[in-house]
Amino acid sequence: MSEMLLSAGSTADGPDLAVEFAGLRLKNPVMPASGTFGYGEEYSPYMDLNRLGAIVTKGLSLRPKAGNPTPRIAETNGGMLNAIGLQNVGVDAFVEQKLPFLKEVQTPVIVNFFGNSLEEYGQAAQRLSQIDEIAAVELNISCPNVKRGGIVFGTDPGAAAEVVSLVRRHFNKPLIVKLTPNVTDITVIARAVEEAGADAISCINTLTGLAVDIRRRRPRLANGTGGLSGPALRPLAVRMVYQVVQAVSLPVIGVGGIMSAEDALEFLIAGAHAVQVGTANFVDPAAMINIVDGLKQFCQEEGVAGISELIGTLRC
Amino acid sequence: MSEMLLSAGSTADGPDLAVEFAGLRLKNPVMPASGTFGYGEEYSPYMDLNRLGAIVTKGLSLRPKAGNPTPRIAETNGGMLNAIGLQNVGVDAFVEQKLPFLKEVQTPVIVNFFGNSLEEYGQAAQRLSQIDEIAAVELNISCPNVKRGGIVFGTDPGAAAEVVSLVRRHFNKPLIVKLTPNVTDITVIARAVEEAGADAISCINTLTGLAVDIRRRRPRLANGTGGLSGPALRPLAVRMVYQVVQAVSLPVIGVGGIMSAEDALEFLIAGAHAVQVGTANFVDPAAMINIVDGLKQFCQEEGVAGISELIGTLRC
Amino acid sequence: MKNIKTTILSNQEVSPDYYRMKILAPGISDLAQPGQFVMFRAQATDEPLLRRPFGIFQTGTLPSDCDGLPDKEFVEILYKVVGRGTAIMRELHEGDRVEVLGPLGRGFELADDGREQILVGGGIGLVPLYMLASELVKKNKVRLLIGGRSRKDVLMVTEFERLGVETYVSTDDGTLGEQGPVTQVLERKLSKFPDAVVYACGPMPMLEAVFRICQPRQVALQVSLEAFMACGVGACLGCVVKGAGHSEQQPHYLCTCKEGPVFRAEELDWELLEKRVNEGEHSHE
Amino acid sequence: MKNIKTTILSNQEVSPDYYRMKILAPGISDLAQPGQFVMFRAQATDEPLLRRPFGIFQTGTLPSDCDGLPDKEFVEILYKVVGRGTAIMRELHEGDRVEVLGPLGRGFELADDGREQILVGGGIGLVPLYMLASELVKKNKVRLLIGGRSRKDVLMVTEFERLGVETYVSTDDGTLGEQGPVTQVLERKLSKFPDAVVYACGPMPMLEAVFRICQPRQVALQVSLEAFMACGVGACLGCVVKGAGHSEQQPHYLCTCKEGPVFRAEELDWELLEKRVNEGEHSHE
Ligand SMILES: Cc1cc2nc3c(=O)[nH]c(=O)nc-3n(C[C@H](O)[C@H](O)[C@H](O)COP(=O)(O)OP(=O)(O)OC[C@H]3O[C@@H](n4cnc5c(N)ncnc54)[C@H](O)[C@@H]3O)c2cc1C
Ligand SMILES: Cc1cc2nc3c(=O)[nH]c(=O)nc-3n(C[C@H](O)[C@H](O)[C@H](O)COP(=O)(O)OP(=O)(O)OC[C@H]3O[C@@H](n4cnc5c(N)ncnc54)[C@H](O)[C@@H]3O)c2cc1C
Ligand SMILES: Cc1cc2nc3c(=O)[nH]c(=O)nc-3n(C[C@H](O)[C@H](O)[C@H](O)COP(=O)(O)O)c2cc1C
Ligand SMILES: Cc1cc2nc3c(=O)[nH]c(=O)nc-3n(C[C@H](O)[C@H](O)[C@H](O)COP(=O)(O)O)c2cc1C
Ligand code: FES
Ligand code: FES
Repeated sequence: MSEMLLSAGSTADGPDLAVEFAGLRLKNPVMPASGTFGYGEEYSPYMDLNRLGAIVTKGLSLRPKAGNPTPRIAETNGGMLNAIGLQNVGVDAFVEQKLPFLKEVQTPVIVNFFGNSLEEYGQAAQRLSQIDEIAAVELNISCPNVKRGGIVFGTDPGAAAEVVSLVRRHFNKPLIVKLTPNVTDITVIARAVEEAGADAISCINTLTGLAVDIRRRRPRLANGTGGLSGPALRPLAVRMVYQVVQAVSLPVIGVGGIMSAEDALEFLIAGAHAVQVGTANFVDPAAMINIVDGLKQFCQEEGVAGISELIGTLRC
Repeated sequence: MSEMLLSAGSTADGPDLAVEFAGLRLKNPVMPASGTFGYGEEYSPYMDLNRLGAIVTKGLSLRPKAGNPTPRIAETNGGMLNAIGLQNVGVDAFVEQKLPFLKEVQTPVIVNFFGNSLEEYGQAAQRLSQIDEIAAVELNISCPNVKRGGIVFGTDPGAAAEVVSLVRRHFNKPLIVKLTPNVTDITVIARAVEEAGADAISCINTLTGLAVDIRRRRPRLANGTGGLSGPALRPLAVRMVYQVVQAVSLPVIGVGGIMSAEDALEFLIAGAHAVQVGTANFVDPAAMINIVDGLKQFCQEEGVAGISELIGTLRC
Repeated sequence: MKNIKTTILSNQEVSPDYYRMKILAPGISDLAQPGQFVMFRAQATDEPLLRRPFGIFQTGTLPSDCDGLPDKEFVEILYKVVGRGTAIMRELHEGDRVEVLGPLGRGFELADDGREQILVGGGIGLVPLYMLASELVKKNKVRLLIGGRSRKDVLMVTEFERLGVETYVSTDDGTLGEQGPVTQVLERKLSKFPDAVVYACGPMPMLEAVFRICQPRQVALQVSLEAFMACGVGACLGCVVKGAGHSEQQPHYLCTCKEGPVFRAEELDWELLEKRVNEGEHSHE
Repeated sequence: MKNIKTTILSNQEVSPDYYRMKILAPGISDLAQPGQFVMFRAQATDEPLLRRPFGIFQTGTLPSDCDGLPDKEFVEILYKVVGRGTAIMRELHEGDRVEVLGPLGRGFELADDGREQILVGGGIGLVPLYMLASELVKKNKVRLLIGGRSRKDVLMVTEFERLGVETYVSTDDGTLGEQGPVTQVLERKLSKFPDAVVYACGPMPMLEAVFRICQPRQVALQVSLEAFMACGVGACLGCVVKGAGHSEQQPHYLCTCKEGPVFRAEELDWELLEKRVNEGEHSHE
């Protein structure tokens, strides 16, 4: 096939899946959602990590965190609840034990992180800013599981702005802020976070839910409530992504219930610049690779030269 | 079997499913969710309406309402989106055309209603207060589909209190207020509604979602967004019911994703006095009858004399 | 009208992607009228969540297997595999458990008063016309005009002919029968039989075209419509279609599941019907 | 370790509610170690959403059907129908498509250095012990103590005996073998063979009791645990169990899927393990 026949933006391999936003250039818009892909290594026997747009780590805190008692997960219709409690090895152990492996992969690494107080957020940001191999951070202000953690920051525009400003001061690479869906109006938080200096928004984290063991009359999770993820959540996530895209001028990463390329396309068409895949990794470790392939195929079928042509094309 | 052998509250038919709250005495805690059971008649060829705890009508407004353009429904994973737009015949036509049928049924009738303004809420309440055959009303302050309707009232504690006080003034039979899940903290609204004079709370209405037709790059619903219902929603609904039960002293009716007796029991154990079944009626018109039978069986298996012994037994 | 848990008697491919399924359905089978439908669900599946509507292709009775059981009254549906629900259906076998609600909706009014009877169908739209034809042929001469894009969209010709129906096939690409739209044949027939009554079922653009031909000629037309359905019984109001006289100010919606799926042409708002699939212009509420 | 879409070779009931399923699994079969498991999902189902973990019962090769295809390397699982996922599995047939990820986790360390080998299992807990036994019998005399509530909970006795394993059955109600808990037999055996090594798999209370017997005698014990799992590969941290030295202040969790499912007894916090199912004391976060 001659070069001349290719439409702009496409390559000899077919449609161009590359996306650019917030100073990041990704070979495709598909990445794992934090907490569903460990530190990358765990799934490496089953897939070529080089084929992902980015790798997003499990949420890190400055110091290691043990997480919640068990049971930590429960299946629900079209979804699952989790209350892992942000168990993680801490930033230092991440740098020593996990990062060397990730350095070998030709895919940008995005570190998701959180703190249990403003101070901790700031310290973690400072520490992370010293690590060259990190392409960007994703600030979790939305975890619904930790008593004095995420939820306070993520549901109040003032607190959200405060933590984002603080982290912004300590960190000058791309700063992605991940929002919680457990709010009346997500655009209020999105705007607060934009003004406070975020470079991009991830939307959404899990929705707080409760499942009951009816024989024991106890919650099915030791923690009581947990975060709902999975395809059950998708219509909510797509709605919120669309709202945020309309409300702010920041790029948005869509996340929530993506199982297939079709699902990913709902988010991209609604205006997301990239997507994260969470629960689907558990259902099928090949999910992200299938999505990348499916996006390419869709572009081909629809005759568009690059995935970026589809972003934000929803007509409401 | 001798009467002596029966434990308190049970009858010769086995465990007692009767529940009492907000001045209502229901033979069992199972009723349809508004908008999923028409005006009762529609499902009468398939079931004995006398076996239900109550019948809840499609949401009524003072004047008839035509509803939204089509498509109005779309299926999602473990759920469905609807944007019916509160199409209804209006209170007068209800009284003339629908009520005569309902009068023949030995089951209390609860009328769900809404207005597009404070004034309309008040007028509808006044008109409904004149209708003897109504056992109670359920005030919908939570419909996410109508521009100048529900959403404004249901997401703001002040507005919610205002509409409830107004309706309370016009209506002295049991007043149930139905809350929306599209809020940061449902207990704030619940408390506002309690103080304003509600007798009970229904929890929850649908969650706003968006589904995209990726080929046409259009929402799958003509209205754009719609309300998510069905089992996908259940963990959210159970969580909110539990929260509301803890926060107020009003009785709560649990609704959201109930498909089976086990699902209904999650709500009862979490503290609901009764449950409403919505989307499940579409999936199986026998759903509510199966739930009633299943509740009885569960009581038998667990050796409890009456369903009310199970209410609020969740240990968190 | 009944809601039953029952079993499949047979499920056979009739042409690529098209299947016929016989379902044991006493209490539904005997009540079914041409043009009515059932809501169907394979009992094992929670995904997809909702039941699926299918027109009743025919009803009948299979003799008992000499097993002392009564004869088997069945409902037969004919379906095309288009998505998740129908993909699951294709995998079902004799004896599998299913749930069926029906017969539902308003079927065709038989205008078999001696006028010419013309049926117009395309693709899967032939389904309700088969049962209609079996009724009409008892008293009338029945003509069926079958349209389709291509040879493979034309089904059941022999079955209709076996009923004694005179069939006229046309395809867009000329791979079967005459080349051109089915409406071209309809126009010819109506010129010949201006008093004919027309019954049509098929894709919306075909129904539209049929309407545009029948209306100026004042030909009585009944059409069978499709819509997304959740309940099938008039309870959810999800399946409505715009009725005659509909306007933004004075909206008038009809339930496809209960007031249809068969409508007399004059009950509908044809201007707006066509726009059905293109709606979504409306701003968010 | 592989993630494959493959087919079922056979799926047979072995006793009420217990089934054996052979799955074509080249690339998994040859790597599997005793005590490892697979994550399994029938490809057609979206409900239940998550894959289900099953211990590897045995691996092997079926000769090709003279169809010119290579021999069929398989993994066999043995499962009990307890809920939605396993209810769907029971309906599967030869040729049905499934997805399998494995072999996963850390299996048993073979302590086959001449010491007495004692296996303790109950119910479905016998599954991983079968593959373990097939390895151990190569070099050692192997004794299996099978416990169960009743006759129907005792499986596979002949299969183990065919391997050359000496089996001792005990049931709570005495309907098979000796009456009483399996630990009663274990105590007797350990008095006789104080240097034995013990491998156990079964319900938590049984493992607890086995631990309480082995610990004071300083008998080397390995146990295979179960936990709710989402990923099976150490990515979700959903399946953790409390490790030795765990405290509220210094929590120490181990992944059952990756650091287990087989643990040396001393790696675990037995005080807290027992409380696993009763957790939920914690306030909402
Ligand atoms: C009254 C009535 C009678 C029908 N009779 C027949 C029949 O006899 N034979 C037959 O094959 N089909 C018939 N249909 C259409 C049939 O219901 C749909 O094809 C089926 O529901 C698709 O299910 P699915 O899960 O395979 O597709 P999905 O995965 O749900 O969707 C696949 C495609 O089908 C479209 N679709 C889905 N549901 C409907 C629906 N209710 N109406 C129209 N389009 C839909 C979707 O927009 C999508 O493009 C009838 C529909 C109605 C309303
Ligand atoms: C490493 C490992 C190996 C296993 N090996 C086997 C085996 O060889 N044979 C076998 O039959 N089973 C085995 N199990 C248990 C098996 O995974 C569960 O029985 C199965 O997942 C239940 O699925 P379900 O959908 O039928 O049940 P569900 O409907 O999900 O639940 C039914 C009941 O099973 C319990 N359950 C569900 N999932 C699990 C789980 N992951 N662990 C423990 N209990 C659970 C639930 O609490 C509930 O009481 C193993 C589990 C693990 C973790
Ligand atoms: C087991 C599990 C652990 C998670 N841990 C984190 C985390 O550490 N940090 C975070 O920001 N989000 C976390 N999430 C949320 C996901 O990143 C994602 O936002 C959510 O699961 C919705 O996407 P999904 O439906 O594709 O799973 C976690 C989700 C799951 C299921
Ligand atoms: C088609 C449809 C129409 C509805 N109409 C109303 C309504 O008129 N008034 C109201 O308060 N809730 C309405 N609802 C919400 C339901 O009453 C219920 O709160 C919601 O569907 C969640 O319950 P479910 O998951 O059991 O369906 C409607 C829901 C559906 C699916
Ligand atoms: S499908 Fe529910 S009203 Fe027609
Ligand atoms: S199951 Fe996910 S970490 Fe073990």
